[in-house]
Amino acid sequence: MIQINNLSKIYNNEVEAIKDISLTIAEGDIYGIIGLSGAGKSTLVRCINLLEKPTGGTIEIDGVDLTGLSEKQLREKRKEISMIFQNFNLLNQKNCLNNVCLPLLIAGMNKKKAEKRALELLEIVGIKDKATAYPSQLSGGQKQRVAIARALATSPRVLLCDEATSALDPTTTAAILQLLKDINQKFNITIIIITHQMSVVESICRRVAILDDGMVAEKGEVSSVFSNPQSAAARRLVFPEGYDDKLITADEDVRFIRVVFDGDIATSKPLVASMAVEVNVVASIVYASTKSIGGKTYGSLLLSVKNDEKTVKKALDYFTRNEVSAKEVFLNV
Amino acid sequence: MIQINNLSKIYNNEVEAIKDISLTIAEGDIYGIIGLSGAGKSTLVRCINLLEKPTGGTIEIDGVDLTGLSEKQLREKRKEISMIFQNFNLLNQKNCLNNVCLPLLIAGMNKKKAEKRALELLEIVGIKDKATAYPSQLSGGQKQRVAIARALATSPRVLLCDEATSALDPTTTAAILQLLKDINQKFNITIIIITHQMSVVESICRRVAILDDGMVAEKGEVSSVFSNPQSAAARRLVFPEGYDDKLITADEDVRFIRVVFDGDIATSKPLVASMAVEVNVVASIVYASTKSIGGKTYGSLLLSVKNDEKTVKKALDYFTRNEVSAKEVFLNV
Amino acid sequence: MFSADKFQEALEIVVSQFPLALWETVYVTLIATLFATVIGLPLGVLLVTGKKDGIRPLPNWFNRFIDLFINVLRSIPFLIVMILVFPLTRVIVGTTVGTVASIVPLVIASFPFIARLVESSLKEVDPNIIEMAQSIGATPFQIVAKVMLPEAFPSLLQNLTIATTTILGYSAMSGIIGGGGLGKIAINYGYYRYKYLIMLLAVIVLVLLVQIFQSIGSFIATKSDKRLK
Amino acid sequence: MFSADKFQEALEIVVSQFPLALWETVYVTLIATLFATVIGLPLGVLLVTGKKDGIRPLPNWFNRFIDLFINVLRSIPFLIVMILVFPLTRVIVGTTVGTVASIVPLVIASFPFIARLVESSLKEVDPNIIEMAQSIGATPFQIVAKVMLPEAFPSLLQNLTIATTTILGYSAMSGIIGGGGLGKIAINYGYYRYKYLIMLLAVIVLVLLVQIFQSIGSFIATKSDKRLK
Amino acid sequence: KKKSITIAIPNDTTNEARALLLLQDLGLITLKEGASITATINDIADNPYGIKFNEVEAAQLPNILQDVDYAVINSNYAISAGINPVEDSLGIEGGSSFYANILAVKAGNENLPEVKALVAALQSKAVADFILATYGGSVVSAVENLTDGYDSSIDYAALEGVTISVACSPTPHAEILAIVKEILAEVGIILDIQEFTDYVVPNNVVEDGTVLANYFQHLPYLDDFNEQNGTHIVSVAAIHVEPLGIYGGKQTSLDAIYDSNK
Ligand SMILES: Nc1ncnc2c1ncn2[C@@H]1O[C@H](COP(=O)(O)OP(=O)(O)OP(=O)(O)O)[C@@H](O)[C@H]1O
Ligand SMILES: Nc1ncnc2c1ncn2[C@@H]1O[C@H](COP(=O)(O)OP(=O)(O)OP(=O)(O)O)[C@@H](O)[C@H]1O
Ligand SMILES: [Mg+2]
Ligand SMILES: [Mg+2]
Repeated sequence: MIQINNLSKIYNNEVEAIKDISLTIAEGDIYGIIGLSGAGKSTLVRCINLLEKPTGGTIEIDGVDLTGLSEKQLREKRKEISMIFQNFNLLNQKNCLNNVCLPLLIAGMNKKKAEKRALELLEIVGIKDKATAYPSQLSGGQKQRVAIARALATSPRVLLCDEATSALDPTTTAAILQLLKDINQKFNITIIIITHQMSVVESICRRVAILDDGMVAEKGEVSSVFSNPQSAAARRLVFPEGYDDKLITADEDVRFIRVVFDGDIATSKPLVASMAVEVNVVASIVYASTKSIGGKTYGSLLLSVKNDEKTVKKALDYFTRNEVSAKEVFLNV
Repeated sequence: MIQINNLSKIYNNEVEAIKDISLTIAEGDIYGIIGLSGAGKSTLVRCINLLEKPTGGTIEIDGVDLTGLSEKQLREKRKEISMIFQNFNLLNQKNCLNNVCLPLLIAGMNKKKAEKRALELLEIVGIKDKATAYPSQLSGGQKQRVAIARALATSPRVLLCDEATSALDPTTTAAILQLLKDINQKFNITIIIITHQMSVVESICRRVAILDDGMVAEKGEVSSVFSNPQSAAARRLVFPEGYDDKLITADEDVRFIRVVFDGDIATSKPLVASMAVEVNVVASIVYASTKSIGGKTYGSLLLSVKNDEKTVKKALDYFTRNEVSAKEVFLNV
Repeated sequence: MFSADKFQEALEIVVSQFPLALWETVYVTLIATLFATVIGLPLGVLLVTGKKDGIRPLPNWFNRFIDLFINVLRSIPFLIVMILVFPLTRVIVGTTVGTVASIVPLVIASFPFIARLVESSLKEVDPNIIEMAQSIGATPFQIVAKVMLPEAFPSLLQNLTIATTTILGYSAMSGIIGGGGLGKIAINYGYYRYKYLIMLLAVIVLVLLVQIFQSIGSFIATKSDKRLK
Repeated sequence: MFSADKFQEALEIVVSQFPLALWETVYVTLIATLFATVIGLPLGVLLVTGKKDGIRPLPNWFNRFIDLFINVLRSIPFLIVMILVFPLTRVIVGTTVGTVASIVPLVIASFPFIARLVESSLKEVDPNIIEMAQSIGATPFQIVAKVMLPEAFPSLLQNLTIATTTILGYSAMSGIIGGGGLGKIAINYGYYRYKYLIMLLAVIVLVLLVQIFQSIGSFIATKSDKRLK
Repeated sequence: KKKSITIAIPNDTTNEARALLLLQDLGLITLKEGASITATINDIADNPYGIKFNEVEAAQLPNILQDVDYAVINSNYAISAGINPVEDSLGIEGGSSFYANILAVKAGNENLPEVKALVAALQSKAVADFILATYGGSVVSAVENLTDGYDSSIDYAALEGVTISVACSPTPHAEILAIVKEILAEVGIILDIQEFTDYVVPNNVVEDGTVLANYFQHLPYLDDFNEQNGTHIVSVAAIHVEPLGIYGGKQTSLDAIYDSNK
């Protein structure tokens, strides 16, 4: 369990990057951190493994306060915490294989075993053929995958991902996310993901915190935060321009329902259409981001229906009957 | 107009990054280049301004073959071509303002004017307050925005963007894209955008080329490529795992229709639902990525309907009647 | 170890000779460093930019020539440089002896060294950043002036500090051709006359001087480095 | 300029003395560089890692002490270093005269220089990469050995090459205490005996030697630099 | 196998030759026919005792004395280092004025009044007394007719305020010139003493006119220098002799050499 208490960080006595943040991240959780550019996300995770010395507050991992540890204890602790950096931070003078080997060698594994494991990981992230290439010979996405492989190499207990898939195409992103999900399930490791791709949060995070100007604007279950964002910051992220004050005020005659698919429903089920036919609720899609993987649908829809208590209830009931989670969303502040 | 003829690039006599690529990019176009990580996208654009010397082929800009220019002529040409680099490439020893000033000073503008213009641009990308900060004091997204401001500073004729919004949150991304669209319209500049965010392509590109393993797998109007991807590579990108061989083969009893919203249709119009009610076609959403901006919907839906000539026709007719572009998509190769 | 009258003698020399010697050392070192930098910096730049994969490739024979030229000067012992440059010194300074004349061989002996240090610093500039500069149509000269030198500035300064103290060390030897300075005092008294107390005092002042140069150099280098947060 | 019998004489000396002198120069230079590196490298590492914001901060007085120590040695003219280290030379080599004995002052005079060059190289390592190493729990020693040194390798090599040729230059002066080598021949014949032809020949061989060292160093540095494509 | 004997000798032209000639006089080696003031160890014809030579800079010989069996050292360096040439040497050059240190000027300047004034002061009794008192026999005055410091044939009034520059070695030359400076100061002549630590530059600066005279070398060296460099410098007066002596380092007498071949 990671317990962050009243954390704050002020750079050069003037830039207050994060302010009094408290968060609890359960063991084995996949926790998303989102926020606008410059909101303090990177600073926050960099404080978690104490790469950035917080100006105030404490970070407890499994009950141990990191800020109180000796250098040596901190090092041991850090071996259990891997980090994928926003700018990769690969060693320029070492090839991919040796970059991935590094944390293994640091942890004391012998060279041969380390190389074997590194190769496995490179294979998993799909760049085994680049094992002997140097960072300067890699494409952006390839570099990022080396960084991912390196972070996973030591089978850490905690994984901090700072925009770990930002340089990847959707296909590779999906594969990496699946990989993270798998290792999260198999080894019960805690994953903290910074991202600005809402789809990433929706597809793999259980809980999410929304940072705004260095403070936590909102936090909670992804499904509830995303379906019913309370803060302006959250709404801005969850409905990037999908949420629009003009729209809302202009349309006082509609109400919104957010539907989240988590793979429990088959692609082939024509939900919106059937609802119209079956219960006579004609819903319009305000915002949609879904995809189907292996015949299951993931993602979310934001529907608007007539502003009428009965209609909303009918729609919600319909979704509940079909075992799809749906909630009314109140977009007006 | 940019005319790329039979371009190829082989690194170190062994890595064939791009192979015999020919493309025509019209003046004033916004051209998307997409492809999996390592497909050769960065190499391709780096060849366009000859940062990478192509192994073979020519690049003509407005009828002038760049590969045949003298050093000096090339420099003059390059002043009209700006590039936003995948890894920003900011000067570490200069603050944001001076980083943005650089191309202006290089182009011969006087210091004072350059600073004024740089400040304007920093304001446009939303980081005027960071003008005196150094790159090491910026967040990832802030760095990217400085790089964008720098590229726009000289009002180039051609803008090459290598994942220019990858480190940005959706809100900032949307703002930057809007900015690009505006300058494209106002100054008729040609923009080439590499991205792995399909939403970026959908929201701003007119034409798109899909690279696969160094070759052009498919190219054309965004709407047609996205609604009816012909190549396996294109399908993989357009329907990231939404396209799934198993799905297709398992469901031989469905056919697919791709609906593209380009803002012409109001959010409030309940298309899928209405179709069910009005023409009795119950469509299921296989893949959706839409958003509504200012009451208009943008994005695309992939619907599946019953495998039946009449149903498909009814659906297509319905969309046509509602002035929404829709096409049948054949996902099987 | 040192008797009272040795102290007396040393004190006299300190009072009578040190102030001038200190001043001579400082100005010889600084002027020599200045000129050596004026020659060595462009040469070091050429060494980097003229390479086959540099920003302004020069003919191969030219690169080899510069390389050889620098190595020739670097391989000639300083004593011999001093003698060999007499004609040049005479042309420039009008005489071959004295403190001012000693600047010429110092410059000749140290600019190749500075050129190498500059080369080493400039090689560290991120090639991606240079590429960026090329992409905005900067001329090789602009790339050097507006990108490479500013980016390498902290490292250049660090290396110039190293060079300054090395030149200060060399300047001590210029006593041979009548140059003055603390080094000369240290050598004349310590090396030729075994008056170790005076030598020690001269060395202490030299150390202080180096310490000052080094501190200023490191301070500015660190302050000016914007990569550290 | 050079008459026939001068050629004759020069030829004789070349044949009789150059092979040994060349060998002496090479081994004195290489051994001195080796030892100076063995001392200077760790010292240079300490200079970087021990800083307040380094990876293993050391007490401030200790940093100042090392800094002073290096500056002291760097400020003392080589001639004086030679004398001052006599007692040390005697302890290590058993004598203070001869080629082997000349290695000791060379090492003493050059390790501080190498320490500074190492410092300069290591400062160029991207702080983000060092941070990455800290994040995986590497000890300061591991960070140095597995991250900083490998990342700075090309630059270190480049600077060590500079140091080697500087040491080679210094070694010429070791003729003063009976050291051998080409530098001694150049000085003895050229400087003391005006046999400029012999001096010239000795210098040519020295140049070739520097050229070889420099080429090997630069070649490996460039080859090993994986940042260039 | 017995250890061979090492002798350290100066590495500069004349001192090295003088040292070898001294060793020849002591019967330790034989030089090649015709070996003169430019002899080097390459000119040794016969080395019956298998002596090894270390060529070291003259000034460093006292420092390294304890590391070699013997060293041949110039008296001025020996004195500075606290070695007494008269008492400590195991063998010393004769007082031959052959090696007398001279005042030299560029040919054609011999009769300038400045030069004459300088010569008169250097050959004064005051200087001779200073040499005797200060160096106690290890530096010997080579002047036969001592003057009172002034030359009656020149017009000192015309020289008032004139600066005379002399290039010299630090010891004993500069110290001796300090006395001369006082003498000349009496009549208003300023002596500019320029110290050099090497043996080439002082001749060059006289040749090119930078300084008027120099005082650091002996005649054989000057002759050789003129011949090798095509310069035209002439001696105007012999002032003092610094005999070269051989001193024991690890050894206390020369017997160790003679014994080594038994
Ligand atoms: N300097 C180089 N030397 C050798 N191979 C290289 C070099 N640069 C790129 N490559 C290889 O060329 C291929 C294409 O690289 P490129 O950077 O163009 O990919 P990309 O499409 O931009 O990928 P990404 O989306 O990951 O940035 C990759 O396989 C890469 O490893
Ligand atoms: N070393 C530093 N010195 C001063 N200010 C800094 C420093 N590092 C970060 N900041 C500032 O702190 C704020 C938060 O930065 P941080 O990197 O945490 O943002 P972020 O949420 O990760 O943004 P992004 O999504 O753009 O990466 C920014 O305004 C940034 O400019
Ligand atoms: Mg960040
Ligand atoms: Mg790329």
